Amino acid sequence: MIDVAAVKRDFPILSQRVRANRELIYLDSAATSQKPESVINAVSRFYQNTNAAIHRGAHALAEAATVEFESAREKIAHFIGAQSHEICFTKNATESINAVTYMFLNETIKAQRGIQVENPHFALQAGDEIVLTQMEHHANLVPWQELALKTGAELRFIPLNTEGRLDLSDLESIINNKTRVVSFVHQSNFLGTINPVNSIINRAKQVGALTLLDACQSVPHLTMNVKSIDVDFAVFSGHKMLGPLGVGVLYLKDPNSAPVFLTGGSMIEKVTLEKSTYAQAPQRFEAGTQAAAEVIGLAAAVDYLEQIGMEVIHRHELALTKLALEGLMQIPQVNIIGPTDLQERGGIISFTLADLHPHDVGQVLDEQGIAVRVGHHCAWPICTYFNVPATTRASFYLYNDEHDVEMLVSGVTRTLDYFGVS
Amino acid sequence: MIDVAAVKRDFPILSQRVRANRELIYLDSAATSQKPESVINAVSRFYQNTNAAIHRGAHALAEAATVEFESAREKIAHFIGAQSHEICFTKNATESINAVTYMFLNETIKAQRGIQVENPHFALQAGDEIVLTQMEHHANLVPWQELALKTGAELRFIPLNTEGRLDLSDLESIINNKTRVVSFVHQSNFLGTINPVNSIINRAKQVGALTLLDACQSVPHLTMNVKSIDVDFAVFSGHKMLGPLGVGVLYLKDPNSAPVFLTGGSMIEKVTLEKSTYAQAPQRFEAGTQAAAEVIGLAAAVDYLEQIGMEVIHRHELALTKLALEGLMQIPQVNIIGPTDLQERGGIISFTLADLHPHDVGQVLDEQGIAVRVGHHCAWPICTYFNVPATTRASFYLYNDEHDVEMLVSGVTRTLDYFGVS
Amino acid sequence: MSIDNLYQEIILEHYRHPQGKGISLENGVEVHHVNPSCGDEITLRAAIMDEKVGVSYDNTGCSISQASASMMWELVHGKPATEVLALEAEFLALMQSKGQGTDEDESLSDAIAFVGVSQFPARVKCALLPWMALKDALLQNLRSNNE
Amino acid sequence: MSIDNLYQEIILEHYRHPQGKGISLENGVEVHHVNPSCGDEITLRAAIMDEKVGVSYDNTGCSISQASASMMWELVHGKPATEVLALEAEFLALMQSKGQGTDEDESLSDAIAFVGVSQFPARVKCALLPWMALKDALLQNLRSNNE
Ligand SMILES: Cc1ncc(COP(=O)(O)O)c(C=O)c1O
Ligand SMILES: Cc1ncc(COP(=O)(O)O)c(C=O)c1O
Repeated sequence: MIDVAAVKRDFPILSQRVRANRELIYLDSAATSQKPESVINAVSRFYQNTNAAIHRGAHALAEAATVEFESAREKIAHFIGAQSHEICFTKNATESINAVTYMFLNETIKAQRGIQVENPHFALQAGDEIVLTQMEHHANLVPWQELALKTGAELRFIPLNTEGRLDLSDLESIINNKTRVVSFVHQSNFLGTINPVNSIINRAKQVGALTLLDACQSVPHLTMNVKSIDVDFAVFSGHKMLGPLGVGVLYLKDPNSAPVFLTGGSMIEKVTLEKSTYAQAPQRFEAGTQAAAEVIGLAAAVDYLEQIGMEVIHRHELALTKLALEGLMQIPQVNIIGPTDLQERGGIISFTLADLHPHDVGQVLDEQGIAVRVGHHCAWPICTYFNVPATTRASFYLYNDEHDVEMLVSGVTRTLDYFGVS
Repeated sequence: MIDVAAVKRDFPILSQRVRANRELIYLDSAATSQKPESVINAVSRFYQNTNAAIHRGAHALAEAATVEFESAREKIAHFIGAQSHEICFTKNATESINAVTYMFLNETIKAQRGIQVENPHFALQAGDEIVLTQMEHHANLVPWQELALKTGAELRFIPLNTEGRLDLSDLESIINNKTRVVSFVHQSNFLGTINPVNSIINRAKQVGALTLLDACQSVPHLTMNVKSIDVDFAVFSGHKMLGPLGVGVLYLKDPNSAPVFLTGGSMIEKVTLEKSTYAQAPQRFEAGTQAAAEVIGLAAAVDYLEQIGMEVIHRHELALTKLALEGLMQIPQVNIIGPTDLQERGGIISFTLADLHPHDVGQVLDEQGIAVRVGHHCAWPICTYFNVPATTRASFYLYNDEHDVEMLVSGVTRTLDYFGVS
Repeated sequence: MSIDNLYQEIILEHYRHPQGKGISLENGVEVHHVNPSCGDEITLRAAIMDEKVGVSYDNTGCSISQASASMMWELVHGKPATEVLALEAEFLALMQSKGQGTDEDESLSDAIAFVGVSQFPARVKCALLPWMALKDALLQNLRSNNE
Repeated sequence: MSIDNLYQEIILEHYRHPQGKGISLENGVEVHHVNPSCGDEITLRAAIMDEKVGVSYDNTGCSISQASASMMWELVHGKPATEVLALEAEFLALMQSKGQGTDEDESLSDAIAFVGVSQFPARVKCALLPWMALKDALLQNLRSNNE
């Protein structure tokens, strides 16, 4: 059980009033989460006491900053069951995915030019296949489209069904001997669906394909262990799990055999004008001055989450989701896009309301202090599949409670009234 | 004139005591600058009052966050004489440079595969030349080495002379009709040299080459206007100019004709499973959730700098540099690596001390509370040229004063004593 | 800044009963514009015949973008091209006025109601979408006439 | 945590008068290790003859890395390979002890002086550089002997 009242007090923004002095009901955590005081303070304190360039100086501040940064790395790695050197920091999950697609591009080009490659697994050939799903966030779709275009590899998709789940019936043919990499989302940020990670990864392993898990909506909300799912890459963003903006994570199962992506200072071993050699992981993937304050803030966020417990958080969100689904489904004009039961889903609910445009729905909810997200939620192909221009999306986190859900449900009814829809 | 005592009070970290209760003398601003309270507070306040996903929501917080973010962009753009849509945010200058090198790579590959390119200027051919200088930071060297390797283009270098300046005598042959891009540093982070930007850019224009200016050590320290130097790209990092970590800038003269680099959410126009089209600048270059708090913090840093005035800051640093050069050069065991006069230089001084290793020099200075940087300063080829394994580097900023310089000079003498060198 | 400023009666009226919707024009330049953040789309065809502008459009989107297209159509269809471009500039100024209106905004007749939208930064793009499409189509018309 | 803990007399002594410096060994595996953050470098050649380790090295770098190489040479040259690997493990443990030392550190004889370095995280890598090079070279020796 979460003492939500106590939790809310830890988040300064949640006591704010918005629009015409409304209580803020924040139901947009799938876009970005709010930050507890402890995270905000961890960032400020770093600048007030420790700020210096890490891994680069022998002076006292640089030493202290490096130690803080590396213990933050250890804590964050541990949170997903990884070892320190297996995670590297990026600016967001989008960069993490691009890093992997560019690793493939770089090795492919080197192989084509007859340059020695670091790892032949990453060198693609025309006709090789990349498997995604039909429910990917643009971050896990567009970079692969670019890669396919530049390498001649082909994209294949595990399709959706009308319930908003993956249809695995053709999995054996979609993931086949031509498949080189399978990249898919753990929990959909649009539908709330939690995908069957093991079935997909097992099939990928059968054909020797590398796997990437987009864990943006799972690491913040449930217990996740990269070792037990045995994935090759996993990505997530700090800002969706109570951490600061500007820090993402890329987990690599075998970091020292992965090609480099961004190059420059701090990731090198030795440099001459003509040629450079590169450091071991994780430095190998961290070119330039790192966002140390943000990484340290993210470690404070992990502390906060662990103190409450990821199991507890997941159960709490499911309870709210149950309540919200029940409430919304009693309104005849509501159409839920995504699973309507609690099996394998998390606390994200997308819906349409009569033929009102979600932008208008969101506006009237906002007038009542209720912050939801409207649009295609960076997963346009899902809209296309369900033939809706956009949806309204509510998403829950540890600081939401039953009252927030009730406000949402009554807010939706009031929206129908506002536009005179009956 | 800067009232340094007042300035120091604005920077919480500078009142700290380090090691055996020593006053902190921070002379490592070329690595990263310290942050005034106003910047630290701008970041915290964003999380306390406004935090939400920008450009993505219709709710009150998202609206406010977007407005704050875009006015921060406007202020930062204006600071370098650019228009808003001509700058995009990255995580650091290193990413900014990689963005440009990957734009070249992407267009080169597309051209090779017969795919329509966005801008043929970016498509390289084997034998095309890329011109850098011998004094580049690894961030402006290694990405170009990678690009050359993958495209068959060749690197050429404007050489150093023993004074630590560029030798332009062969400029006409180094930058020639085969040159496609010229990328160089404005102020060297190792030597303190300020390079003749106009001569180099003019020559590049004569041959139709694109130009990139690494302004990491100039934007924080002097008045710089991208329009008057008429450069195609400029890069710098927020953390070196009083701003937060985790935000860099890429200026593009002609942003809408530049190919994309990172792809994903928020940078698209329309997405289907098979194909996507991309938004106009600056969104086009800002994939994924942006570091809004850091960008807003950087705008607060610009406010702070503008309030004092960039001319004033530059003159202040030169006065300190004069004092430091005079003081250090009176110690016979000191060997300055870089210009020893004040012509075309900034407040960065590298030196060696007898045959003591800089790591040892830095350690003894640190014991006295003096934070300097030791090593190759991410510009290893300069060490190679001057045949030193590393140097000790002191760098000044608006919060340093004569007392700091005196401490440095006496600290160096004490270091000689400690190791019994006479 | 109540949403009643946003959803003024005349806007909701146009939203419920859009004018000129449906691609009826046979010739002209066709453009397709999208608001990537919310997915609003408009296909617009415009031609200039005897100096007069002919417009037809089809669209999906929120009440604001639909009402804006409808009022725009009423306002510009059959007007001289120069006048239409001036109206477009005026409407843009209105949308940037942050609720203040402009000196010349009477020329926009009913579309003045959109002054309320200009107080909601996230919705300004919705209102501008049809106008941006129109401007694009007109400029393409003028360019091809000059060739 | 005064730097006098770091620069103990015996360390400065080895720095001023390094033992075994210069590549004298004719055969063996040669490795080159670098500390990228400060530019310290060591070239080390090691061979195993009659179960005994032969080492020679050349290096540039700070007092800590030079003294460490010198003391390492004194400690391991001519010792059985298994003992040398155990010493390497012991030295690594000492460097990770944050100034606490370890239970078995007498085996390191003079090199115990490096316990002071373990309080300065930024210098730990300097002290470890020669040992990492040695370990690398020895493991390569052992691997090629097994082939
Ligand atoms: C001249 C120069 N270029 C590039 C960089 C790289 O900046 P960053 O580490 O912030 O990416 C630096 C600073 O380290 C620099 O001084
Ligand atoms: C499932 C999923 N993948 C990827 C992303 C991209 O994350 P970011 O914008 O932090 O890079 C998001 C969030 O927007 C997401 O929900």
